[in-house]
Amino acid sequence: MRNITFAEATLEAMREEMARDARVFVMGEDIARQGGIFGQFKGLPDAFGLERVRDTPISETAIVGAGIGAALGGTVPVIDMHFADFIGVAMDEILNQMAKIRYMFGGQANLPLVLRAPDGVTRSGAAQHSQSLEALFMHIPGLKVVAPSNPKDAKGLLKAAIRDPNPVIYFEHKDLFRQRGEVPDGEYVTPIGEASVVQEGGRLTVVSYSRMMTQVQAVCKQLGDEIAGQVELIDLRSIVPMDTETILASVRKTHRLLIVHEAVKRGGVGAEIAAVVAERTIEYLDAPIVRIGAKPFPVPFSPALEPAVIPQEREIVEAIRGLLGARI
Amino acid sequence: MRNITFAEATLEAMREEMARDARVFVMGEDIARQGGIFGQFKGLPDAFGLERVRDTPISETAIVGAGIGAALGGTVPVIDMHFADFIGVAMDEILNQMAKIRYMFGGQANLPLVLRAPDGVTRSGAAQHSQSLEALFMHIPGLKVVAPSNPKDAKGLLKAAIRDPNPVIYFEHKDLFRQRGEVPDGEYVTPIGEASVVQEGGRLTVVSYSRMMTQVQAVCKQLGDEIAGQVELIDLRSIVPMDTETILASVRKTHRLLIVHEAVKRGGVGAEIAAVVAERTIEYLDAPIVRIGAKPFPVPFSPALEPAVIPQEREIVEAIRGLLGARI
Amino acid sequence: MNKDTLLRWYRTMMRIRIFEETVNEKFLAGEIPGFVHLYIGEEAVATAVCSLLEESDYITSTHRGHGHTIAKGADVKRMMAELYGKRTGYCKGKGGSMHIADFGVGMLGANGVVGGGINLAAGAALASQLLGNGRIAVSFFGDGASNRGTFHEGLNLASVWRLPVVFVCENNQWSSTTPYRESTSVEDIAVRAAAYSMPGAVADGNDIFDVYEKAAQMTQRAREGGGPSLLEAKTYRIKGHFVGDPEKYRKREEVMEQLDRNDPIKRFVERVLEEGLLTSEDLTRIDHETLEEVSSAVAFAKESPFPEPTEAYEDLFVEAGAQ
Amino acid sequence: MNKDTLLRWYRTMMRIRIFEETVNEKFLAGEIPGFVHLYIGEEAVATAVCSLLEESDYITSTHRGHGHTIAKGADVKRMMAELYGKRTGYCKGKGGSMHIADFGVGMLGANGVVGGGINLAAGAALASQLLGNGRIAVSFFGDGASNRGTFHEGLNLASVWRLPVVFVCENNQWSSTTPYRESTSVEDIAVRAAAYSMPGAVADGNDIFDVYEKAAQMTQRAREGGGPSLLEAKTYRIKGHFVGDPEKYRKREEVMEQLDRNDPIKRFVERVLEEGLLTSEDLTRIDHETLEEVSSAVAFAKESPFPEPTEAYEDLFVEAGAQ
Ligand SMILES: Cc1ncc(C[n+]2csc(CCOP(=O)(O)OP(=O)(O)O)c2C)c(N)n1
Ligand SMILES: Cc1ncc(C[n+]2csc(CCOP(=O)(O)OP(=O)(O)O)c2C)c(N)n1
Ligand SMILES: [Mg+2]
Ligand SMILES: [Mg+2]
Repeated sequence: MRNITFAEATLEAMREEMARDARVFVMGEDIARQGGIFGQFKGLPDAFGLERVRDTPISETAIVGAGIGAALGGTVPVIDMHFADFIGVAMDEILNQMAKIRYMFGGQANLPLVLRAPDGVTRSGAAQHSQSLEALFMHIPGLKVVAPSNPKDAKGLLKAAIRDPNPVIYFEHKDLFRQRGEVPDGEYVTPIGEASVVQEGGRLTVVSYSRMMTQVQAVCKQLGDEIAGQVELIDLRSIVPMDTETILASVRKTHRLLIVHEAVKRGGVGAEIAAVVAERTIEYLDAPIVRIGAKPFPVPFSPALEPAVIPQEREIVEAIRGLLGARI
Repeated sequence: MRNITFAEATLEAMREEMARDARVFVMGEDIARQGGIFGQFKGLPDAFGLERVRDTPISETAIVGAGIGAALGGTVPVIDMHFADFIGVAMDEILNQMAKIRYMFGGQANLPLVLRAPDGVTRSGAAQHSQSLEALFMHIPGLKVVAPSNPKDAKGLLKAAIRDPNPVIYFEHKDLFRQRGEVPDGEYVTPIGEASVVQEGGRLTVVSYSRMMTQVQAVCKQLGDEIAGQVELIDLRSIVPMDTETILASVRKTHRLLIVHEAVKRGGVGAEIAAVVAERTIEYLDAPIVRIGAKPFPVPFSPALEPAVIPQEREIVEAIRGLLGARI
Repeated sequence: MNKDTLLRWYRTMMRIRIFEETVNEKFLAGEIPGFVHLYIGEEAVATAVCSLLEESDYITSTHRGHGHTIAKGADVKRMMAELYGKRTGYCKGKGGSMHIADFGVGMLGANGVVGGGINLAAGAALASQLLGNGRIAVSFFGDGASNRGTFHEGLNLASVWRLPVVFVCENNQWSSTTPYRESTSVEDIAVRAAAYSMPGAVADGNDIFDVYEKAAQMTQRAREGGGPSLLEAKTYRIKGHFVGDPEKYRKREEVMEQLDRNDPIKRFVERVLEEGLLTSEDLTRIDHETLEEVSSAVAFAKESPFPEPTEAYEDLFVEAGAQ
Repeated sequence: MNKDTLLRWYRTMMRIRIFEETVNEKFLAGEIPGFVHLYIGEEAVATAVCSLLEESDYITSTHRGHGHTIAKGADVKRMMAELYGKRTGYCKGKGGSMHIADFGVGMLGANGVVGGGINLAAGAALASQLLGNGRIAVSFFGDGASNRGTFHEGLNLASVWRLPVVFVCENNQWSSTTPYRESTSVEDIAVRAAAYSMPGAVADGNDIFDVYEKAAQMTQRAREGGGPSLLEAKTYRIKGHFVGDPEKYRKREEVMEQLDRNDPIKRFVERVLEEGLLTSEDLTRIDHETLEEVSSAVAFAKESPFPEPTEAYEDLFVEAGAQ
């Protein structure tokens, strides 16, 4: 085990996978010369050369489109979106090509490709640099979507994404890159599609992922063992495919569900989770399903305003306390 | 009252609003010379000239971007997306400009703009011409989203959208354009944000919109008065803002909820509705919340395959029967 | 031009023409579902360009993709079956006309999104460059597509990375109901090549010899590591935008004149006969064989079974390890 | 050039320079949150171009938008307050540096999306054309942005519709850490004008006289209904891409040489003094006034209240009828 940052963990995954498979290459804006905005590509050009670590023009449409073509041509592209906020520039490529190529051509081609998208709020990034957009891609059949919350999973899921012969969107939270955590020595892969039960508990299931997972864990610490001990904490890790069985099993045990994500609550991943539970195991519920997500506003710039839109620890505390006390 | 088609109803709305307000203009591909793929713009150039009814290059990014600029410059653009399936080409403009401009500039500017997007399945359109994408826009704060199911609402909502000083995405189903229905004589506007209780009933709430609304109605006819009489039918009409109060009030009366839409079930509008109900009025439910939506696959081409992905009347029948019989 | 090539060209052009005429008829008869866009009148472009390619080279195509698919070497049987929505089709009935593809011959797909294939070709070329396998890529797209951002970004990217790709703009004068001069701000789209420091040329797209000559320089350049080029083939869309198009936006005479003066097959035939390069027996034999071929493709398509509904749930993802 | 114009130019350039130097300092001191991109070294471009515009004309800008905003006539007090996230800022604290805007003077917003403003300007010009109000629009954007699809689509659209818009590409040699030659496939971005049949010109972006002269022809053309043009102003980004950029990707000497040889303000001063167009007293007076102005802007920003958290729930939609 080593204690390294999230950025370093992703870098290890890149190094190992690029060393393992010569077909893997990475492209994006400012990744070779700069090493990525978050340092997440540092040193890769020295190890693998500028052919396999490519700075691109500011042409997200072309980068993603060419990535798709490159995958069809026998390579394994990893594409950096710079900020997930710009993913809309390549939306048609994702929606109409990436997600559909294998299916609409009747399985003639595989599309091994990873889209890395640093998402979420950071440092008063304001409306166009603070977004969590995973829900959009959950709704598009043909894409896998993951969102690790810690360095260990960041490494394991990135390796899994690169090895997956299907397109994977890998959301990595801007504010997690500097977060440190234990990462196992040696080779491991975190399977896509498996949630992780981070903590067992009997009276409330809390499902979260990405940065909000760390907030939920922090809140549990604050709340003390007695309360926190009743909480079963699930780190979703994969949005698509979603490990609904783990969630359902937990809810059947705890009878209460709280979902927490940084993305806008309306139409977010939490809505899908709530709906699946309300569809498949509503009879076990002893309380309303509570969702915490961003309010339906763009993220404002001012430090005085940002917390009013983005979920705060206080809300999580209140929801946990409220749910543990609630009965229908 | 007149019996006219959905396309004609939207055409009336365009004519009336363009006559009322000289700032309103419309642009898109093949709308002037051709009159729109569905005839929904026929005759407008004769009435209003080619300055106000503009054929554009195949440049959806520019069309939407320029529409936003034109709104800021004091006009009221109506933009035709040709097919909603191509909306991804302008996704960044919608996500990062259209939805955010008013807010991120602190209310300095209004953005009166309508994006018309013919969506849904039609005639074996296959993966890239059969999509229902409203859920993506529900998740983006700053946009209003409507989806009429009949000629009357089509006209009333389009007029409301054009008069709304905020950006509105108007989804009109490709397969509804030829549908006929009663449309009132004279001036009327259908307010955005109000669902319509199409039929009252005491034992099951069915929420739907757009083409699936017509399927649900057809199913109710098939089921006969005895069963159908127990069903309260709500046509959502507006996705954002959503008339959750009407839904909640109905569920509190009927204790059962079925949601039906053509869009992919996973992460669809139905998930949000189910989640809101599970959050705010779960204690009234006597049965699981059931959602019907497309299976998580792109829409296949072959007439032999398409029905396996897109919701069928049979599923609706089964769900209604099942729910009416169900008890937790 | 050796006789073999000429015979091959003629066979390909006729195969496209007869395939398309047949599809037109079968669509109007209600046998083929969906949307269908025909390549009639543009056969010389795909035929000439693809005759410069190896099977392992790549092409990307458009909504009007039958011609490219045939020219790249696909089997008309499996194409027709696909158009009929049958399990024996290239895409097992999941794609149809707008998504016709034969990855086995490097045909990376028709595309329902205008301009959607341009960057896919650049990417396939990038893969070839990275893998050093010597393959090149060609992207076919229309005049209308040349106004999409994908064109700009793709050509710029291909240029800065010297990708082995040839961009072939089929300027058939129309994008749906809009004449290209009203939507495109240049007389010659080839002029746009200069914006990316790459060679650009205009070819008479109805003269297969001219297209071949100009395309040959570009494919050669791509093979030699010289980077991308842009070829504009001026041609004409003889049929409506899609089968069923009432074509109210243009005069019948405009079409008739083109048909008369500019049909690429007619022009080819006149030239090869005049110059004694081929005999009318050569041509007639190919005509017969091709008619036969296409009609057995229709028979094959009709006889083939539809997929089972549950097959709709296959082909989305491939299992890991199957790569 | 009359003296008034020269004085106004100098005041605007100095206002930008001092504003930016101050922002740099205050950002590094931790007083300004978010991301900040400085316009230092590029002042001549916005200043010359905006001096050709009426208040009612429109501009769209970039992530590097302070200079454009000042040149278009915004108040530095409300700008600084915005950067500080205060309620008295132009966007009530919702925007910050990357979304600085003053719609009151036709400044339609900085833009966090590279290339995001290009079509907005085309659209504002379209509105002017439709309303016949004689206004024109200018879009400022970087060399990096010229590789985005928005550039291509916007210039094509503006050309086919003869929109009254001037596209001003500020080629400051870098897009973030990437030199423009590595990402841009032409030596002169102005060359791309030919792809849209519009005039294109290269100006020495560090020579305000040259920018003015070339931009004047283009704004005049736009006003006279002649349609769009593309001006490339070659300049240099003296500071890092953003405040805090470690700038490991370029040599310090490169920057020093530019500063020495090519600082637009220095070059202006040398020329006006040499040619006796202005006196050093003129300049010193403006220096003092501007320093004073910017420092009171800082004071204003600091004294201003932060917005209340509940204000985050305002300004998303406007009520109907309020239009
Ligand atoms: C992005 C996008 N916008 C619009 C359409 C609708 N559409 C299909 S074909 C077509 C015209 C294409 O013209 P061109 O590129 O010249 O090709 P041609 O049809 O002439 O072969 C249009 C507008 C589309 N399929 N994709
Ligand atoms: C669509 C998009 N892609 C990437 C970025 C990240 N980014 C911000 S500024 C910048 C460089 C811009 O270069 P240029 O257009 O030359 O403007 P300059 O910074 O030199 O003024 C990049 C890549 C962005 N903001 N938007
Ligand atoms: Mg065309
Ligand atoms: Mg630059």
